[in-house]
Amino acid sequence: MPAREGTYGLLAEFDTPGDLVRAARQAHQDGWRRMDCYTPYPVEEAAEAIGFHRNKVPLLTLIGGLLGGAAMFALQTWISVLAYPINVAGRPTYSWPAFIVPAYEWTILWAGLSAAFGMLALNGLPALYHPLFNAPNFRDGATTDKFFLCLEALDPKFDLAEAKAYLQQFHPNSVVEVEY
Amino acid sequence: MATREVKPNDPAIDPATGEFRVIAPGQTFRSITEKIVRIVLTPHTPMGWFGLFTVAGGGAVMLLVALTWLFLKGVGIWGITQPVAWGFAIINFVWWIGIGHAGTLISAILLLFKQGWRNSISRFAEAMTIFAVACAGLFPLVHMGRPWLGYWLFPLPFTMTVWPQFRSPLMWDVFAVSTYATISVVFWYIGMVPDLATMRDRAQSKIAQYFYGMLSVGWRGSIRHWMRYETASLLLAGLATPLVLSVHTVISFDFAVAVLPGWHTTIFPPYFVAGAIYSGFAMVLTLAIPLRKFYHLEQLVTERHIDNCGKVMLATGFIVAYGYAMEAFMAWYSANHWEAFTFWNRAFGPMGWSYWVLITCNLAIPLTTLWSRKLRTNIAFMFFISIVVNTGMWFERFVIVVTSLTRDFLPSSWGTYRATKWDYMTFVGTLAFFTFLFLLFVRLLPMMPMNEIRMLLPGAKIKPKVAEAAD
Amino acid sequence: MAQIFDRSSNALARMSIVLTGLIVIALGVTLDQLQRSPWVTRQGQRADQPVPFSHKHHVQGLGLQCQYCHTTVEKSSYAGIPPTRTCMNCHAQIWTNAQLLEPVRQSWYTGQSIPWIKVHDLPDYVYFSHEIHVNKGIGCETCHGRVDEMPLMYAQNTLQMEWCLGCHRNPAKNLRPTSQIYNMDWQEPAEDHPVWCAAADNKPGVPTAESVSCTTKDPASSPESQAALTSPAIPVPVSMTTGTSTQMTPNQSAATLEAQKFTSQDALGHFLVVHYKIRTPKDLTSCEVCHR
Amino acid sequence: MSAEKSKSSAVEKPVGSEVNDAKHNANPAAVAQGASSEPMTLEAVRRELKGAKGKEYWRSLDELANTPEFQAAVEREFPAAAQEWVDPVSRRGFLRLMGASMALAGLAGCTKQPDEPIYPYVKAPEDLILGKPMYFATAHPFSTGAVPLLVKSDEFRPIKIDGNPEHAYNHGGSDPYSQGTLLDLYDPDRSQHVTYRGENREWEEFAEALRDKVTSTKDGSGIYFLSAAITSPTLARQWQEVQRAYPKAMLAQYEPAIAGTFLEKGFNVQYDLSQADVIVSLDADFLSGAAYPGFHKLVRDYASRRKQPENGMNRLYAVESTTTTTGMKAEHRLGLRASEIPAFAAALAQAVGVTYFNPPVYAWTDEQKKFLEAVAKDLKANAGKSAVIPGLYQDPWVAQLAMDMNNALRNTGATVQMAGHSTDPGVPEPTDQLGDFKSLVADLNAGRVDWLIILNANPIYDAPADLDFADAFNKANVVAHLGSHYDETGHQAHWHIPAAHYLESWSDARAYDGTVSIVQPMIDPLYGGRTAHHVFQALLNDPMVSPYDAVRETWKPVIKGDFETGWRKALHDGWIEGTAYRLDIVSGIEGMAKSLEEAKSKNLLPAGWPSNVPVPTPKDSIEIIFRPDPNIYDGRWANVGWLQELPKPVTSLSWDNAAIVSGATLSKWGLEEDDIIEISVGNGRVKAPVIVAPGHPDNSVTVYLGYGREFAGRVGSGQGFNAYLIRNTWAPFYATGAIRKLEGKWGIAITKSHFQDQRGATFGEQGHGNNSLEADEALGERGIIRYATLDEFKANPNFAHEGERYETPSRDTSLFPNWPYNEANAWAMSIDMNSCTGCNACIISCYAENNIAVVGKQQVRIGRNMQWLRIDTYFEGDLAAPRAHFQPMNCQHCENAPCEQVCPVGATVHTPEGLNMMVYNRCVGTRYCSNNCPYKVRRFNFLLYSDYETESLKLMRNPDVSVRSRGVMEKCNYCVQRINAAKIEADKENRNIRDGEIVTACQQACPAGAIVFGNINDPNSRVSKLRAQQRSYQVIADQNARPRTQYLAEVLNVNQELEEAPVEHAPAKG
Repeated sequence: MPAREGTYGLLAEFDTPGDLVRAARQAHQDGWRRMDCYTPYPVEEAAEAIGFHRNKVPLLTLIGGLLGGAAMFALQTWISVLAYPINVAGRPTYSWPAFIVPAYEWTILWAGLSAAFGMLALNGLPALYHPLFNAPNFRDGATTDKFFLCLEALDPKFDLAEAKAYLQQFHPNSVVEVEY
Repeated sequence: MATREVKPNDPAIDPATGEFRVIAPGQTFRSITEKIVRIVLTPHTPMGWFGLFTVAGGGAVMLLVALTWLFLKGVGIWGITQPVAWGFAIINFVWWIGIGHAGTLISAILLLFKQGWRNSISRFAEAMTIFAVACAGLFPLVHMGRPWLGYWLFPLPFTMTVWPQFRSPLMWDVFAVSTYATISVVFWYIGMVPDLATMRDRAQSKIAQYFYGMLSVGWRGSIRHWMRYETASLLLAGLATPLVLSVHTVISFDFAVAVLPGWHTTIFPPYFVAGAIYSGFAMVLTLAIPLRKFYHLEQLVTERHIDNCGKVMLATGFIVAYGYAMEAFMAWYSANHWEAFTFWNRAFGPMGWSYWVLITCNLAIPLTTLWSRKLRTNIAFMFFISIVVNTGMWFERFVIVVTSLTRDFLPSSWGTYRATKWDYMTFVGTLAFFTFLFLLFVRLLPMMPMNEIRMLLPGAKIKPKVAEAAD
Repeated sequence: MAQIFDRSSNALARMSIVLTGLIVIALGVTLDQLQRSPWVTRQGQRADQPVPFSHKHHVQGLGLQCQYCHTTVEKSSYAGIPPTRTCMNCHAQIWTNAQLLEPVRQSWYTGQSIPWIKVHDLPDYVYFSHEIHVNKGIGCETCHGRVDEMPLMYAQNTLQMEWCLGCHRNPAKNLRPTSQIYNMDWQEPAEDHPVWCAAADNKPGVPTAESVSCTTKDPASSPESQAALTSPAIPVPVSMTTGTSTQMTPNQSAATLEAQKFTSQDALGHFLVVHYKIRTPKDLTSCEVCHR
Repeated sequence: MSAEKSKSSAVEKPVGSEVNDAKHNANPAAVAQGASSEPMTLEAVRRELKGAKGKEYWRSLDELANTPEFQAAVEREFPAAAQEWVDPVSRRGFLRLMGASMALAGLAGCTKQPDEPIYPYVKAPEDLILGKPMYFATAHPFSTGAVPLLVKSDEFRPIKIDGNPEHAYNHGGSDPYSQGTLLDLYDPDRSQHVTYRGENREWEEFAEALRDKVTSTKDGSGIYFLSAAITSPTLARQWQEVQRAYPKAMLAQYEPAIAGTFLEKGFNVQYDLSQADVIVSLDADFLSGAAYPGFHKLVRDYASRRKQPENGMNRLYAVESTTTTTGMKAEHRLGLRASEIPAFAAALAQAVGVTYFNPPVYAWTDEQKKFLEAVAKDLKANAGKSAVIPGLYQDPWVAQLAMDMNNALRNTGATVQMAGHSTDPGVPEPTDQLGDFKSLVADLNAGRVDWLIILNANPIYDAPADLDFADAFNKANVVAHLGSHYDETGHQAHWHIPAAHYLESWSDARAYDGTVSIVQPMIDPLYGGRTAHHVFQALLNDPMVSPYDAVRETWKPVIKGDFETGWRKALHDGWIEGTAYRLDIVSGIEGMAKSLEEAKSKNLLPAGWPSNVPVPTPKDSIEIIFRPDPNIYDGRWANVGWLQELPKPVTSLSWDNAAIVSGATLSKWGLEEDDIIEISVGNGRVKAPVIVAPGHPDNSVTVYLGYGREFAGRVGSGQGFNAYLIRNTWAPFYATGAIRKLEGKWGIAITKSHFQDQRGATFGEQGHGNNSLEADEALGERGIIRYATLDEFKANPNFAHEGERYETPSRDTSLFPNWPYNEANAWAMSIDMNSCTGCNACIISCYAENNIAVVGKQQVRIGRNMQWLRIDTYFEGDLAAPRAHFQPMNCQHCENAPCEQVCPVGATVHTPEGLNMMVYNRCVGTRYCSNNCPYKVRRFNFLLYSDYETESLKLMRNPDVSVRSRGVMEKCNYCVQRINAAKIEADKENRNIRDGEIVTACQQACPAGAIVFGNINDPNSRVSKLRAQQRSYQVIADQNARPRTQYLAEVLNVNQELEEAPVEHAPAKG
């Protein structure tokens, strides 16, 4: 992506999840959309506050699982029935009960991998560089004990001065401007 | 059952529940973060760590020697023979895999059951799982007569155009174990990402920052990320649960599918799984108890955890006991001579001693004592129990694998089994290797999930405005 | 508390992920190709032989037949490497002081073997029998290629298991009349050059090799091929090597034979499968056929 | 391979070459090379290698082997080896790479082979078809009678030895000894050059020295020969000529296992057990091995009367002093101490009407009395249809009495023929061996011996202890030793001449029935060995006459019609027509008289005849019984790995001999198995491990001869203890001695598990204290051994399938559809437990056919022996007086094979014809199959067992069978290489495989014809018919694995009078 210039957004820091949630809920009611919360642990209320409800991870997982299972079962059947059919212990070449086990394992394997890497992908990770890291107080708090609300510049309502003022009403520890 | 009456002013007790606290009082987000991060980011490593690390490293080298000799000479250097063609290698394999189960169980199943207390022990339990599986995975490979052909067990397009034989439980193992290893690692890593981010942000040195920065793939705690993250972990937990159950079931198929009396038993799957969890929790204790002492983590790994582990062991221990009872019962009730004789031989044959060791270590000692809360919360005793149970579970596998094989269908080809020094070196070697890896983990990675522990703190409670105003 | 990584690192990170994937795939493909490569199979490689013996010269040029040297090909699992004496049969008279033949003469005088390098070298746990293949209608050329056009001998095929199975799973595609075994440029039947075959009702006891007689000229039309059909049953040497020959080895008089016309290898193959009593693919792909 | 075709070539081959080649070369190729100009010879190589020993030796030989000179040399002297490109050497080289080197780890799927050289002949032998074996008839000359053989030869290397199927004496049957001689031929430790005081010399030098010496003596005084028992009529003839030329030259024969027996005197009896309803063995072990004269015929006839119980069968009584398979097979067995047997024989003789003497008074126990009466009664009831067989290692009285009984019972002329009394002696040179040996020693001590020439004997090792031969030995001026190994005697002698193996040289020999076989060479002497023929001939006027000519000379007068034709026929068939002993039909009293005067004339009569039958020693005295070893005989085969590793019958002891006692005696002396005891007889003392043999008489100890070799070779040296040290001329077969417990354990290797059934004790009951746990299980709940008495069988022919655990699941007891086996062939095997006498011939045959590795004592101790086929032995009932059941156990080729299902790589799978195939090169070695095999017949190469170093062994291997490397599972595969060869022939000839066309190695070797292999899709095949019998059952049938190998249940023709407790063919729950 072309390196953007200018302001990424405004970052308000809170001490408690409570404050954050109230602020976020208010902002959302006031029509802010391009915003995000940053917390050291998942705060579900905050997600609801900014109206983030469902995600695509489960779907990916389901698809991955089904594909994995089907692939394995098909492979086994092809090998034992078509590729080189041999009489093993007088068992039928199509010994489906035996084939279930590896197929089952692969269902789980691929479901699991899809879940994990799907999640990362949807989150746009890895993203080693991010404007937020420019904020002086962000890295010290966001992954430890501080709760942030960020109004992004891309939001149509966004205006640096107004936004700053708007955030101040929630009595954050600080409000800082984040550059790209 | 509580043998110890609850004193109102006991700090270890949560007055609300009357149960032990999961986390000792007076912890803040920052304090626990610091506590856990410091262990890793401290400039000077404790001497004790170095000492242990050297010892474990030495053991790992011994393992290397044993395996090198094995490759040069062949599996004949072990005690295996006719008719006992499987020995220590398979015993250790099953044992290690079993150990692994507790990790996944704690992090996955207890997560599904919303057992908050699991949070502070889940991380190193998972680490334990991975290293145990690593040790386990070693054995199926090296126990082969021609290990350099191990890749023939994978369905790959060779010019021979011959393929693996999927009716064999060993093939099932290949997939079960590899899946289990992969999923465990992923689950472990994903769980660690936010904490790695914390490490990144706590780290002072540039190298550390780069190291953890890379590992944490730029995690920044966005709430959207958190939500997807939560879903993913939940799904992984949901997948890991059937997986962990299936893995030891499949392992048990190695025996249950065979025709051998003493192996050919339908009860194996459930009681292998139970046994696995049994030994797994034992191992968790074996690790947790010294750890919390050494790094002063008593506030995070409290007596509550020890106590609960004890309860889980009690429960699974009884399932295992039921398994043994059933074997005995079926031996009589089935009126099947093969079974009857095999059971008789197990208990009273030339290898009978091993059976009684197993009974003592798995049933006699733990199942009588774990009832008492006093003992369950007696750290020293629990440590002892954990060792005992692990021994017992090892002997369970010994009895199943060796004793059954020494005397099977044809009396003419009965035999005996005596392990050689190479067997012991390999086994002890893997123990050392396990410790080695675990020490590295403790030193380099956050051994407790900070983000999950944070949720347990009072500070994480979101109070309505009014209440807030009140205080 | 500033950025740790540069802006570029995001792109870098994603790229490296993709790259890793590609590398893994590439590695797989390479290995898969390697195991079939001539480097492993020696396919098409000319070994450094003590004497640069030219099959082309001896077969095409002089018209020697295969069996003149490889005497036991029909009787034994080994086709047989000619003893020095066989070389000396001629080279006692001709090329008596050619430098090339020095090793041969050495061998003859000292009584020491000529140390040839094995060109068609199966793994030693593979038990291959020339006699059964030759007697069931697999021509030399099918496996060894146009030996008559090889100045220096090399392996035409990989001789790998998948290659063997290729034929054992469907023998029909390579079968030819036993009379054509030694024919180096045997043409699969086609519209423009069909083959007529007549099956003698092969009663048990009659070797399957003699149960079919074929010709490339329409037996109905050409009288001289009638002659061919009634000619003696022993393979006529000339016909073995001179590929163009229409000479065949019938095992009884043409009168009793109902010649059948074939215009495709497939049809001919299946006809021969029946009359040579070729075992089923199930039998032919069973492990003990080649491994003991 | 049709016998005719192959054997026709056998005719010219050795002859043709012989005629035009002085060095009696076994093939023309080599002859031709004789002409070629001065090349490197193996002699040169040997010189080069002088000093190098053992492994080192073969290493350096390996290096050498790559030089073209060596190749040429090898090719010249035995072209077989030159055929690198078909010889499995390179194959093994490759397998070794594959197996033993990690270098290939990454590549094993697409292994790059090293360049393999081809060494074609320079001049190919005319009728050699590479890849097609040839078959030559010959015979194994053995002191108890030659064994007619048909030898399979691959490119002129003998690679398999079997009985001559067309020979009237053994009908193709053989025995462990004969089978083992193959490995003896290729033994890398055979002596390789003539030496004089340790320095290499040429044979000619010796011959010259000897000849000069002897001629200088004029009359041969001072020239002494000490020879092993002479088995060759030609050799006997040559000796007689020598004696004619030098009357004072002396010959002593000494063969430790023969000296003092009735055989040495030529006492020659022929039995026809096919006519005998009742057989009584007086310490005669005629069922367990060739050590008993006429073994092959005896077993065959014995078995022939047990194959169809419904048509009546014979009954065998055995009275014996040590546990043998004969006694174990007997319906009724009485264990007596050796010294009691003459007295018992006397009592029995009297009971059946031999009256010319008074049996010694002796306090027989009631049991013994009862037994005696019953036997006597049965004998009289079956007069003329019975046979009494005397033990070879018993007092001559027993033989005499046995003959008298046979006469009195009018068996003579019917089941028994006294050939020896009226026509030829049983051995070419009858003599009193011990007597001669004594006088030889006397002469030695008196300094009368100038030259002592020892022929194929090893007296330093095996001379009777009391003669102190080693000392007397040094009193001779010159001692020459002709022997296959540089053995104990070789080390002491001045001259040592390597002896040619019988497969390397011309000779002749008589089978026990007298039929003469020509012994013809299969291969050039590997190490330029010579024979006794050469030695004697060297002293005669025409010293250059080769053994070949000598042998022809001998039989010229005998062979009728045109000699050349007759001679070729003899070589082709393997025997000379009409040379069998003439059996004069005399019987009864006249027979007795006749035999008596014969005996008198030949002074065969035992000491003290006619009245003093030897009196048994006191019951509490300890008797030491000497027997030749069932595997290595008198020690001559100590270096044959196959025979060393072979578990001995009854005791399953391998790699050692031991002091064998009864359980009661063991506990009485306060010993445990494997304890070390000291046995002393006279002045001799030996340390021996003690083991128990069920049914062994109390207060007596059996020791096998032949062990404790000092210079046997890499395999045999130092195994076991030397029992000759306590064996004296005055008591060659059994002596009273003493034992003393010593400290420590010996570390014996016993291959079968043996526990006492103490299960009852576990629960406070007393249990079947003295039963074998294994047997109680096998005969009990598990139904592994099933048998009935004749009466029970007649009452219920289906006994083998009745009773709940005996039932065989029906074909549709399966979750899956049955796999169709509708090919032309479906292979299967039937093993007749009634015929099997547990002689082990099949096992050694299997070794040779399938290139099975020898693993060594330590590996056997921990249970890793590689035999594909084993004889399971179960001792039923009280271990003090058990009955044994022998069960040959090899891969059962289950249709629902448990092993196959669990193999992750499909290395063991089923063929369309129902073989359970093991694909070695696919095996990765998880050993799961072995665990899951109910019969535990799979064998695993835990280490690198196959020998890739030793050159000579490479020549021996069967080129049609892969040599298995380390980490690979292996097992019996019904000799699939033979099946495939037959299939190719049949396919070429456009026909089905004939019944009996394919014979497995074990079947081929079995002298009792107990094993039958064939096609069960052909209802008329022998195997189908056998399996159709009601007695045919599957072992462990209830597992529904559907084994293709089935067993015919035993039927015992017991004598009700002696049947104490009703036989438990269906015993109570164990």
